[in-house]
Amino acid sequence: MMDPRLNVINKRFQNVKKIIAVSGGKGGIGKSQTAASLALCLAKHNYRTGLLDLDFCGPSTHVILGVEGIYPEEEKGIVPPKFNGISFMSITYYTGNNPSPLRGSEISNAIIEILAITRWEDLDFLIIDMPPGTGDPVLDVIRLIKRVEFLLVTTPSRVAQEVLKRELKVLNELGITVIGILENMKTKKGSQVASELLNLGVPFLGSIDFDYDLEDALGSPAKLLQTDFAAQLDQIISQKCL
Amino acid sequence: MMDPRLNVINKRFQNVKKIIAVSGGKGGIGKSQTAASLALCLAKHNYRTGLLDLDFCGPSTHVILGVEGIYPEEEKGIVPPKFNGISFMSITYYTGNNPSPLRGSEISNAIIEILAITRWEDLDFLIIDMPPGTGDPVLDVIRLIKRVEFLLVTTPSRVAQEVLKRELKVLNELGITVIGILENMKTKKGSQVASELLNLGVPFLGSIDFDYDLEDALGSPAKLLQTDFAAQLDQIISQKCL
Amino acid sequence: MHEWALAEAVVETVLKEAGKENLKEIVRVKVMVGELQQIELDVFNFAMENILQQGGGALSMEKISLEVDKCVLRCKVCGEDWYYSDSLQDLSEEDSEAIHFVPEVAHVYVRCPRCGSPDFEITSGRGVWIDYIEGEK
Amino acid sequence: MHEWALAEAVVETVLKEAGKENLKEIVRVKVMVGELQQIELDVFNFAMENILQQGGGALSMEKISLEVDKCVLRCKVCGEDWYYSDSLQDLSEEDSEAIHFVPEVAHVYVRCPRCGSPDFEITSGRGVWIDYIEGEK
Ligand SMILES: Nc1ncnc2c1ncn2[C@@H]1O[C@H](COP(=O)(O)OP(=O)(O)O)[C@@H](O)[C@H]1O
Ligand SMILES: Nc1ncnc2c1ncn2[C@@H]1O[C@H](COP(=O)(O)OP(=O)(O)O)[C@@H](O)[C@H]1O
Ligand SMILES: [Mg+2]
Ligand SMILES: [Mg+2]
Ligand SMILES: [Mg+2]
Ligand SMILES: [Mg+2]
Ligand code: NI
Ligand code: NI
Ligand SMILES: [Zn+2]
Ligand SMILES: [Zn+2]
Repeated sequence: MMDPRLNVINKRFQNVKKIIAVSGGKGGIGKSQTAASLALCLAKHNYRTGLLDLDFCGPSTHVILGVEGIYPEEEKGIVPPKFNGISFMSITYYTGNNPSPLRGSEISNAIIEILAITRWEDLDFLIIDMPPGTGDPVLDVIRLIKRVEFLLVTTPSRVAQEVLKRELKVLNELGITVIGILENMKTKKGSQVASELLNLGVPFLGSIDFDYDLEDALGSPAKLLQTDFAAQLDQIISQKCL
Repeated sequence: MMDPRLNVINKRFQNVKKIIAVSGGKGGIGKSQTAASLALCLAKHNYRTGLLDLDFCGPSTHVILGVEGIYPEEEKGIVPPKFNGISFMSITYYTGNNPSPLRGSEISNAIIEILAITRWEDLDFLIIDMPPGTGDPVLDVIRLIKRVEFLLVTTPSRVAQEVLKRELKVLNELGITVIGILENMKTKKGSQVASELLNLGVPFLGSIDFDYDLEDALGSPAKLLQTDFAAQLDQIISQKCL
Repeated sequence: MHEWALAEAVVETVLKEAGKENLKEIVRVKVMVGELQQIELDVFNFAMENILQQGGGALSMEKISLEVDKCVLRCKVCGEDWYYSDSLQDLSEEDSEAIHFVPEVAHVYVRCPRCGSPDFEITSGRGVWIDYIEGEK
Repeated sequence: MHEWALAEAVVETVLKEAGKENLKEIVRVKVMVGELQQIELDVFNFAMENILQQGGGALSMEKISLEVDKCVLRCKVCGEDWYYSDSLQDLSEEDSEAIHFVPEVAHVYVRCPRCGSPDFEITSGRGVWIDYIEGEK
C-alpha cells in the first residue's frame, strides 16, 4: 500500500524559490497576523508571493486579509486564486465557516492532499501559516517540504517563550533552517527575548510593538499595510530577510 | 483488540463533583491563565480543587503557577501531588522541559493513558486546561469524560471570535453543556463579544481587562491571586458559577 | 479536473518503485480509488493516458487496473459502522464536491447516523493508492 | 505501583465484555502487554489477583495468560524500523520510567537510529490490551 501523493509534493514546489513557515509553538502570539502581513509586504515589494494557511482547526488568514468570494480553479490540480496579488490557499474554500473537528492523523492526511494537488505558479516566496504546537502539521511540513525554513514568532511573555524553546529544540535537532525569531506584541521597553535567545544560537530579527489600532484594520489589505504593525514588520524583513 | 483503559476512565472521576474544561478554539487568548487562576480562586474559597493540564504540546499551567519539584505518587495508579492546595496533574512530570513532538493520535493515546491511571481524590472542582483547536484533545474529552462542561474563553479580536464560533457549533451540535463565555484581554470600553454572542444562545459571563502587571505575577500563586485578573475572574465566577 | 494531479502522483510512484526494484517489465499495477473522493474514473483514466504518452517508460494503460474501494465510516463515540454512500444523499452537491477535493472535509458535513457525532474514522475507501505492482526483473 | 490501575481496567473490561456476550463461563483470556511500557509482570499479576479476590465473578487468575508484545518503532521520515529494546540502552532510568507511565513520552527521549527524527510510529508493543476472551454461553 503506497501513498502516491508523497511522490509529487516536492514537484509542486519546484517553481517556488523560498518557502517560509511562520511558526512559534504557542497560539495567539501573532503567527497568522505575521504570515498574512508578511505576504502583503512582499507582494507590495513586487515579489511573486503565495500564502498557504495550514491551521486547519483555526484558520485565520482569510479573516485577517478579508478574503471572500474567490475559489481555486481546477487545472491539472488546484490553482490557488489571487487575492491582492497573493496566491492564496486555505482549507476554508472547502469548509466554509463550519467547524472542522479533525483528529491529528486526519489533519495530516488533509495536509498531504492539499500539498499534492495544489499547483503553485512561479513564486519568489511562499509563506505558510502554521497552527500552534509541534503536532502533525509541523512534523509533516518538516518531513514533506524539503526546503522549508522556519520564521519563529514569540511574545515577551514567559509562557510563550517556554513553548518557543521547546519547538526550537526540535527544529535544531532536526537540522531545520530557522531564519530567526520575531518578538511580537511588545508593551514594555527593552527586549527580554533578545537576551534570552542569545544563548540559543538563533538570530533575533527584531521587535514589533503591541498595536492598539491593528484590530480596526483587519479584513482590509490596504488598511493592514498602513498599520504600525506592517511598518515595523516591513522594516525588519527588509533589513534581515530580503 | 479491546482497549481496557476506556472502561475505567469514568470511574476515575467518580469522586469529582464538577469537571470544567477551559477551552475556546484559539491559542493565546488566556485559557491557561484562566484555568490556573480559576483553580487558585476555587482553592482559596476552600473548594477541593484539581487542575489537569491537557495541552501536551504547549503545557503552560506549571509555568503560570510556578510548579516545581513535585512528582506524583504511585498508589494503585498515579495520585496527583498538591501544589498550593490544588491537586495538579501535567505531562511535564514526564517530559520535563523537553519538547514533546507528538502526533494527534499519540496525543489521544497519552490523554487516554493519563485519564485511565490518574486517581483524583474527592474534589469539588476539576479544571482542565485545554490546548487550542478542536482536535484530538477536545474530541477525546467529550467522548471520554461524560460529565464534562465547557467554559469558553475569547478575546475581543475578530479572529478569536471566528474560531470560537466554530468550536461552539461543534459543542452545541453534540449537546455539550457550555457554562458560558468569558471575554478576556479587553483593552477598549464596551463589549463587542456580548452583543455578538446574544444570537448564539450561550451565557456571556463577563469581561476581564488586559492586565499589564500580570506577567510579573507569573510563577507565584500568592502574587497571581493579587492581580486585577484574579480579582475580576473571582467576581465573575462568584456571581455566575458558584 | 484535479484528478490530473492524483494521476500524475500514481504514474510517478509506479515508475519510481519499478526503478527501485529494477523491474525490466511492469506486468500489472493495481490502483485503488476510495469511494469517498468520488473520483471520476473516466477522467482519471484519461489523465493517466495523457501523462503516460508524455513518457511512461515501462508503463502503459493496459497494465493498470483501477478498483473502487467502498467507503466505510466508524463512529469513535458510539462505535456505529456505516457506508458513506448512505450519507451521500443528505449532502448538497457543493458539500460532496468539497469532499472530492479534500476527503477529510467529510468531518464538516457528515455525521454519525446513530449519535450525530462528527468524530468518526474513515475505515476504508479514502483517497487513491497503489495496491501492488507486479513486474519482471 | 501504577500497574494496579491498568490491571483494574483489564479486569473490568473482561467482566463487562463477558456480560455483554452472556458468557456463563470464561475459559481463557489473553492479555497483551506492550514491551514499551516495561510493565513488571509480577506486579501486574499480583494486582489482578488482588482485584479478582475483591470480586472477579466468572474470572480467576488461572484463566488469564499474559504475553509481552515486542516493541517495534518505525520512522515516519526515513522509513527505518527498529526495536525499542535497542534504544533502551541509551535511556536513563528516569527517562524509561517516564515512558513506563505514559508510553508516548518515548517521542521525547527516543530518536530514529538512522536519521535522528523523533517523528516515528509505535508499530507494535504499546500499552496493555485484551487480545481475546474465550468463553461458554
Ligand atoms: N503586535 C500586535 N499588536 C496588537 N495585536 C496583535 C499584534 N499581533 C497580533 N495581534 C492580534 O492578536 C490576535 C492573535 O494573533 P494571531 O496572528 O491570530 O495569532 P496566532 O496565529 O499566533 O494564533 C489577532 O487578533 C491579531 O490581530
Ligand atoms: N487579561 C490578561 N491580561 C494580560 N495578559 C494576559 C491576560 N490573560 C492572559 N494573559 C497572558 O497572555 C498569555 C497567553 O495566555 P495563555 O493563558 O497562555 O493563553 P492560552 O492558554 O489560551 O494559549 C500569557 O502570557 C498570559 O499570562
Ligand atoms: Mg494562527
Ligand atoms: Mg494554554
Ligand atoms: Mg454547504
Ligand atoms: Mg532525563
Ligand atoms: Ni476534481
Ligand atoms: Ni508503575
Ligand atoms: Zn456515533
Ligand atoms: Zn529516520
